[in-house]
Amino acid sequence: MTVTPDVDNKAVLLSLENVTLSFGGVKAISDISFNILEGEIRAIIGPNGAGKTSMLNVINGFYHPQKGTITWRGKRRRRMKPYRAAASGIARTFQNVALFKGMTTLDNIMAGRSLKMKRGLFWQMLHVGPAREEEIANRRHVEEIIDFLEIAHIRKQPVGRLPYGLQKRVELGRAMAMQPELLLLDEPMAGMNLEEKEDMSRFILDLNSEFGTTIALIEHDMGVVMDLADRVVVLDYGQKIADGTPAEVQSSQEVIDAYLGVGH
Amino acid sequence: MTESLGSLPAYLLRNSHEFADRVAMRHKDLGIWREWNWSEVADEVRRFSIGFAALGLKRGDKVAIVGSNRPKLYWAFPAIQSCEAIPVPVYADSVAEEMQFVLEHAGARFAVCQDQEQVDKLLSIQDRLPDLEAIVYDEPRGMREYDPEKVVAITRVQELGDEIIQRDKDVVQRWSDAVGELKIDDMCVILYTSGTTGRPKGVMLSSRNLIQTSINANAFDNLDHTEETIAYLPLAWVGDHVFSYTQSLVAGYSVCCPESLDTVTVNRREIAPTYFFAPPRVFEGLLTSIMVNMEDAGRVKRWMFHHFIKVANKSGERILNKESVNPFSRLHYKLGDWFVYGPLKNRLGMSKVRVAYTAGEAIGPDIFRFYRSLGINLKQLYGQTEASVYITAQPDGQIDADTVGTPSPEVELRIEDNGEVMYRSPGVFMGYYKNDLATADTKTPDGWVHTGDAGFVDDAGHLRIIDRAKDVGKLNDGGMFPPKYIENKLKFFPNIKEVVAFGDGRDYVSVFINIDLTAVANWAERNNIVYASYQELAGHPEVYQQMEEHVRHVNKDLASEARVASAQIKRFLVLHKELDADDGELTRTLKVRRKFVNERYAELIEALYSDKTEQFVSTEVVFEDGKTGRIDATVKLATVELEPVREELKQAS
Amino acid sequence: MFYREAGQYKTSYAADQALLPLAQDRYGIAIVLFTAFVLIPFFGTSFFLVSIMIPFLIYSLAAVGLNILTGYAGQLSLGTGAFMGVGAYACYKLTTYFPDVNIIVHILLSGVFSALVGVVFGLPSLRIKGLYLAITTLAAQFFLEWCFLRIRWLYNYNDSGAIEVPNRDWFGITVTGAEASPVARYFLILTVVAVMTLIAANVLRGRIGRGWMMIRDMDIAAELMGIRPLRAKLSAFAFSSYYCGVAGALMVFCWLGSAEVESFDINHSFLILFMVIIGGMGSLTGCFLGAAFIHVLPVVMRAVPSMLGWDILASTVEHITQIVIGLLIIFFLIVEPHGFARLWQVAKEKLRTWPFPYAT
Amino acid sequence: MQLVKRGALLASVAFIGSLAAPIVQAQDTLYMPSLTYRTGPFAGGGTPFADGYADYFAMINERDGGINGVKIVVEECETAYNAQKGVECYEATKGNGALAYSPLSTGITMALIPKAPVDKIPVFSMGYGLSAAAIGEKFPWTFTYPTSYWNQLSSILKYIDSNGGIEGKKIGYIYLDVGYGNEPIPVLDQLAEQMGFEVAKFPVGVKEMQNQSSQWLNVRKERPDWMIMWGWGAMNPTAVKEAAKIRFPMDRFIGNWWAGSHSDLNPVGEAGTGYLAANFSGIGTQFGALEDVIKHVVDKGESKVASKDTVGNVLYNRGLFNAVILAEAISVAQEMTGKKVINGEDMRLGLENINLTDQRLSELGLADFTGPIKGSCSDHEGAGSIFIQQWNGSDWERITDLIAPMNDVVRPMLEEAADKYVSDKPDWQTQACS
Amino acid sequence: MQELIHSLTVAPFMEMGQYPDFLIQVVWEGFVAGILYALIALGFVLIYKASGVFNFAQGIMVVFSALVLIGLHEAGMPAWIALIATIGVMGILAMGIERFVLRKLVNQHDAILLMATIGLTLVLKGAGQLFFGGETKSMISDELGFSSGAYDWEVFDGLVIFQHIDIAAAVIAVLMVIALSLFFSKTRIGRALRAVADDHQAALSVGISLNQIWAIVWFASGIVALVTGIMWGARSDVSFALEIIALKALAVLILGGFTSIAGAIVGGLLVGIGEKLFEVYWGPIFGGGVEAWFAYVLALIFLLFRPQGLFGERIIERV
Repeated sequence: MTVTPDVDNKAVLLSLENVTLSFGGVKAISDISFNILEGEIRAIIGPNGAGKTSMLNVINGFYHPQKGTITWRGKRRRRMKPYRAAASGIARTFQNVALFKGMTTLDNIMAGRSLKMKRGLFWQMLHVGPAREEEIANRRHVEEIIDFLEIAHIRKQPVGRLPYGLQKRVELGRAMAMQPELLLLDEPMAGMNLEEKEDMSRFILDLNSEFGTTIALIEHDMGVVMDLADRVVVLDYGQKIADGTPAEVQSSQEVIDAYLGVGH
Repeated sequence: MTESLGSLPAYLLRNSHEFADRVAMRHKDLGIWREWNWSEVADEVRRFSIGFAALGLKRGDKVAIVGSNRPKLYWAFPAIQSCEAIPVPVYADSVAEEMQFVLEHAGARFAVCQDQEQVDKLLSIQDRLPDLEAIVYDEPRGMREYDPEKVVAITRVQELGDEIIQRDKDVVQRWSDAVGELKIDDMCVILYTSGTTGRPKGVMLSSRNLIQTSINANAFDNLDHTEETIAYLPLAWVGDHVFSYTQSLVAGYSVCCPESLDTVTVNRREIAPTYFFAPPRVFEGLLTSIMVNMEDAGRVKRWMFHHFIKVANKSGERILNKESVNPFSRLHYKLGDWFVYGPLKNRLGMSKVRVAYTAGEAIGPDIFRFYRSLGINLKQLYGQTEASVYITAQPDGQIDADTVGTPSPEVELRIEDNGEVMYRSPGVFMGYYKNDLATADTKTPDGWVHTGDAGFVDDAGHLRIIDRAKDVGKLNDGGMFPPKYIENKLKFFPNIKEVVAFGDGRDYVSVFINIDLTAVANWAERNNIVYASYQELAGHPEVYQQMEEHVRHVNKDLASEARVASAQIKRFLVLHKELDADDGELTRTLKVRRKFVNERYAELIEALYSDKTEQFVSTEVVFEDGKTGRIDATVKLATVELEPVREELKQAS
Repeated sequence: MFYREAGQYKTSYAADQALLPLAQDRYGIAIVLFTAFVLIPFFGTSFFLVSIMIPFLIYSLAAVGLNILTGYAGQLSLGTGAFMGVGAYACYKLTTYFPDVNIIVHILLSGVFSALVGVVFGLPSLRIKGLYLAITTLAAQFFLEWCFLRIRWLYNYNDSGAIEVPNRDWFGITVTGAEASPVARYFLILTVVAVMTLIAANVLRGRIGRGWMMIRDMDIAAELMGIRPLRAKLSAFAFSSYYCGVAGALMVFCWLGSAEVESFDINHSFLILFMVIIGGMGSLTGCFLGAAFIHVLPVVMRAVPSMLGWDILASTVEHITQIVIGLLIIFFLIVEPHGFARLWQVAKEKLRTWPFPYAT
Repeated sequence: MQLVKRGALLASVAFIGSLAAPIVQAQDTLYMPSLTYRTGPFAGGGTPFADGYADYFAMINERDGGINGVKIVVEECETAYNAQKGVECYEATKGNGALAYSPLSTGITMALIPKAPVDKIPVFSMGYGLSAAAIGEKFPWTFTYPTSYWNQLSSILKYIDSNGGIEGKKIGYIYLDVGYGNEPIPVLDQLAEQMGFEVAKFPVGVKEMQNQSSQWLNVRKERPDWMIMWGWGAMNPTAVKEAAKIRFPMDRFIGNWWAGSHSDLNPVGEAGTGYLAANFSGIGTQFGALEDVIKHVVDKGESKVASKDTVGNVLYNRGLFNAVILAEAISVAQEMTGKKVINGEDMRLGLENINLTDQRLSELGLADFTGPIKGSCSDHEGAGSIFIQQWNGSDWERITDLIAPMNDVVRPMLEEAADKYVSDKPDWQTQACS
Repeated sequence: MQELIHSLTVAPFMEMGQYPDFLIQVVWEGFVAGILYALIALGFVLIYKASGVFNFAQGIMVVFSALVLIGLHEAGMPAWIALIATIGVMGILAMGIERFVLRKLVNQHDAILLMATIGLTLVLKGAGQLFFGGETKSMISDELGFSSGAYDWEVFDGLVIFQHIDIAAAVIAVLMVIALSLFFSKTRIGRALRAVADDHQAALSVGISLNQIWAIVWFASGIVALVTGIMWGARSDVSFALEIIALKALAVLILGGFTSIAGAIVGGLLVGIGEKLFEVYWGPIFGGGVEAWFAYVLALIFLLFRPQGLFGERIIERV
């Protein structure tokens, strides 16, 4: 495996070593190691059923691997509940939009601020003083995200009625609201048209460059991956078959066979 | 006449004392309306200005302003003007090449941009703009990677100003003094006209032009510091400059900037402006969407809507004009106001509108009356960049859809022999920037300006614009033939899509009519009229009958005006095919190519000036797949009896 | 139509996030409050106060409680009746131990006990969802009913097995027990309900309420946003049970005057659930609309035959009422499964967009 | 949508109407609300009782033109044996000039007892409700003629004692596990000590009324010599059936007077032969008053009874007896106050001074129907006697004479209980009796 | 304290050993009650499997069907004709429910469907009382040919009594389950029903509409309700109090899983026998009446350890 030049001067944010995950005998991920560097955009690609989503689920604590270690910011991570992962700075979006359907765009993104809000029941009940200040401060932050994602016009609309592309954008906004160190994006551009894809790519790049957020994303559109990603890891049937810069991965015979060759 | 101050920044300073706590500007930003009162605005501008000076801005420099309606961009005007430099607003939607021309022509040393998009545009052409030294921007998003020497945030400029003020307390006083010493006759802005042909021309306006015009306009409509208006039209357009900047400064009213162009409607509803301007297409679009929406409403509601709109049609305008209306109608209207007009105005965000203007092109009389009948005081004005907007405007209570009103205060008007409208006023521009030739063409040495429009003043003293002066022709009897005027009148009927009028050098006027397929097909369906093709529908006797009624209607209109009475339509035909850009009959922007039509349908035109009742014609057409074919048709020609012209009118002409 | 929003703009987040951002809504609430606090006590007959307004308000409060749990936090509960019972018995014990403490303090404190019990029975909610959870709340219902009966200490070993409410004063006015005047009781209840509804609205629009709704809408995503499911669900159980407990205490102390186990039986749980569903899950307004409908309809139905002079057996009327309510519930579920609140919301939306059919 | 709106409109119109036009009673009538339960799990008992109650008043109106010429208006309100609905009914009817309430439910009675002195309307809980209410000093507004649960229980125990002795025996007590069933337990415990017998208790939850196999398994385990039942509604037939199943001797199984009606034993039929029950109102139609009811009301189709057979059965007659006492109280009150149209306070006076002697009972056409009842300021139960009846497989037969209660033992207990009830209610209204 | 532990852990078992005949009697009683719980639960399962509706009205359907039967008999119909007529009524009811309720509530949230069946409960309750009166009625078991005698078994120096009707109940329940299993595995409609539980589309391919299937399962569970009503009514009369007992079937469902017929039966027996043992041997320690909640608390504890029920499948959550 070639080592990309970045590795030397960027700190490792997350590394997985020999991670294996199985469901009742079926191996979803077998013995995979790779790392994510601070500030990079890391893509995870592979054909359907390659274990990409399981990988994200392992990273944010939704699944617990049977074997292997996960090191997050230099510390080995024990079994971790998803909410703890969230608190430690990992956010994500979902393949099938998992928004809070009963809430508005604004509330959905506000929901992403949950961890940043601390005021207790007493102040919440009165909704004055600290609780309100906190609410307003977070609202301001959320408004900046709304501005960033250019969704001001749907601010007060219930998300259930929004077109798919906008829902994905709201979901990204919700994850952004957590101000994560690592943002996991599960097929952020699935089902989008070209224009929406371009917008989304722009947001991802801006997010990465403006806020320095590290991003790990799963994406099918190879063109998008090649444009966005700093480094790419390729999975197939739960195993890692390539890891490196987009160019390197693209030229790997194994990848061409397993992934591009299959065609889909 | 109020004694005017010497400059726009001086008005700002006055407002900061006189209306210190009144809101000067609102901007919906990050979900809420941020407000600045006049003293805050003055402070912002002062810091901006002092900082700008520190960047090297000096007397006579030109500064481009690129972007949409943002408070900071509005503040850039007085900030620049108080340095005796000249702001040059540029249309934000122009492509880089267009911008390049303006910036190059103006020789801008600085540019104030809204965001990354505009900055990028300028940076892409910076090698061709040797004069451009630095770019100042408003929104910091995505700007961190740029060269901080060349690309500076407005906030940074203001900080610079702050630092200077910190170091040197007197600088504030000096700045105020400098503002006080600005000369009223100095140029204060260059507005580039978006010329339809040729290069844009930079209209130089002096402080006096703008201030005097603003004072007059405010007085004309009794606008004072309590007004609210929403700024959503391009900054570089003279209208916005006057409505949202100079008039606001002079009167002290507040200007509200919407969150984005997508949210103008919603933002307008939130603000409910009292003073509102929109071009006719905006009103047209709103009306269409009202009608479309109402089609989806329940039966009862729809019935109610149409019923009350009828009521409004009958008495709404008269009530608005404070004419006498019988109490029953008044009550009926009141009811309508409760059920329909009030809520409708509320939805449109026009509940509080005291004065609304439309201008720029002719507005359909039905559309115009619709809004007025709802109780919205919509008026027309006629203006130009060269006049600092106002040439004529309709005074309250003297409204007619066909006129553009009486001359604005201090405006003198005269009609040339060829029908061209000329004017002279305090708002008349200083000249075109670096284009004396054009200045001389437009402005006479004694201060009269050619509008390029033909028109006439009717009995009531109201100006009517009929066409571009160069397009107006003459009938053989010497009568005036304004083709656009006639065409527009017909085009306001919803079932007429396009009209081509003939008459220059002929005995009488005749027209080609293109029916509007959607509208007519709809009508046909409702009336069980069967047709197989456009051609068949166009030739249907009942369609002809309808068109004849329209023509008669227009003739009646024309007959009532001495100057155009002779231009009544005598013969017409309904074209068997739609005029089509693919066939070269229309431009790509869907304007009729007269010349081409004249040649292509020469047979038909000749037939119109003969006794024939029908004429065979065969035309080559291009189908959608690119193939060509021919359409053969025998087109019926109809003759319309002319309306009698009243004797006194004849004599008058 | 009545909503003329033009010109209502917000210059601060506080104003934008206000409970009633629209001026017309504020006027509306003011009128409602004026009616409730001034007109009704002034003009209402004793029958109207005692048989309609007092139960209506108490049921509304209980419905608010259940709605917090079911409508906002998505945890279906059939144990409302029992949680109300916990409040009632707790209040009774408190006021017999501390007869000199203001009764309102007891009423408010009694909810705390109910909240604690709610938390205990909410524990399974971490692992159990939906209908399964509903059945575990049924366990709470039956177990608590049994406790109310078996633990004689709860009703001070009264031979009757019933709570008998003593007369208690509040600032010199008797507000509980038989001697309390309807108006006094009405005011006490109205005040408690109004304040608690306001508090509920505040909590629901804040961090905690949002956490509940997140769990309701998409529990996995909520957890990945840092919401701890157990804490969120238990807090919902606690908060909801608190409301039910206070409602139960009010019910016994300010309305019935005495209560046995059967006052808190499963039918009560269903009654409140009906109110929430008919009123609209996830809407505070709905709680009041639902309570009004479910409570007032039978009262009206009972009154109708005698008003029309029909000689129908009271039992027949009762049975027909039952059938009608059953049918209406089905009918409403079919026509508008989201309840009155949605109807109101749609109507309001219509009024806001009037004359247009929808917003543009 | 359209329908919903219209429905809502109708409902609101009706509702406003109901508020605006409360049922106004004519001035010259006596208003007698009747809280009934013709629905719910206890409807089987509630229905005949309500019929007897209504029919007697109807008969008085029909035959005598009312009481001393003033007609009685009976208005029913359905409670479904539910305390909450009972209170609603009370609130809805009390404003119409109600003279007395007989809710036929211990739960509702409990709720009404504190309200009675406030609204000045007496509560007449005939042989049910709060036993301690027998103490007139402490409960001026509540009456439990002809006897209270406690006294009744003592009569039953006396019967057991006289049939083979009670000392050293084991008495099973199976009861409906609500206020009603729990009420006599203190006396049972006390008397067990005094009379030297052992008690085994078998509670039956309201929800378990029809699923008593566990209780009866426990009965089988405990092997009591006698069983006493404080049951109501659907509990009764189920209990008798279960007893038959475990072969418990029926003639050792005694129900209280709410567990010994035709509706209880008809479903059991033959299997219940020998089952005993307490009663204080005559069985059958062979009384003059009942004959009048049949003649003036039932035969004219004015009665709500499902069939004529119901007339004369245990609960019908008890409902009728309830009406008899109230009617008597009205006439006493009329006599004492000299008013024809009386109010609640007068009614209280009438109830307190009631004196149904054998002679008076005969006048009323109720000779041998029940024992004499005499009330006083301090005695609100009359300490009346009961008799025991036995099921013969298809009908009830009275098998004993009147059995007087052990008033000497019970009265002090009642007083103690009354004191306790009042003790934590500082402003409770009492009366002094000389 | 020690005494308490003793009475909780030792004494009951000693008692069981002491009187084994009584223990057998208790288990038998529990078994019969359990069969009836199982039958009610079976009705729930049938409907839940096919339409995903949690039918709260199952309990009232038991009462209602029994009342109809008795009512028709009282109205003069011979017992067997009344039985057939009652089946007809249940059929009409099933079709009515499908046509006017279920069809309109397709794809609604669980809670909404649940509420609709609670609404249905009110309607049936009101209608039942309106037409047949609220009083307790005895089942026409003699007329239907059930013997009311008992079979005595003398064993362990004691006596165990088996009521004929209880034996009949057990036999009929077994026959019923066998019949249902045959119906599901051998008939076309039955297979369609099974298919619909797995996949709605698959069912359509069998050529039976979803609506028909719903009507059929409601009808089937109506018949199950009728059988339950007859058996229970014969044991302890028919009245509306029965409805609350039927709620226990919910606990049974938790134990057995919502979709498993076998689970319903095993769960029913578990609850029936368990609660009898608990009530008889442990109940007195708590003052009796523990039966009222035993089933639910058992279910609750059970849920904590095996949320999917005895026969349900493990749920793997996916993101």
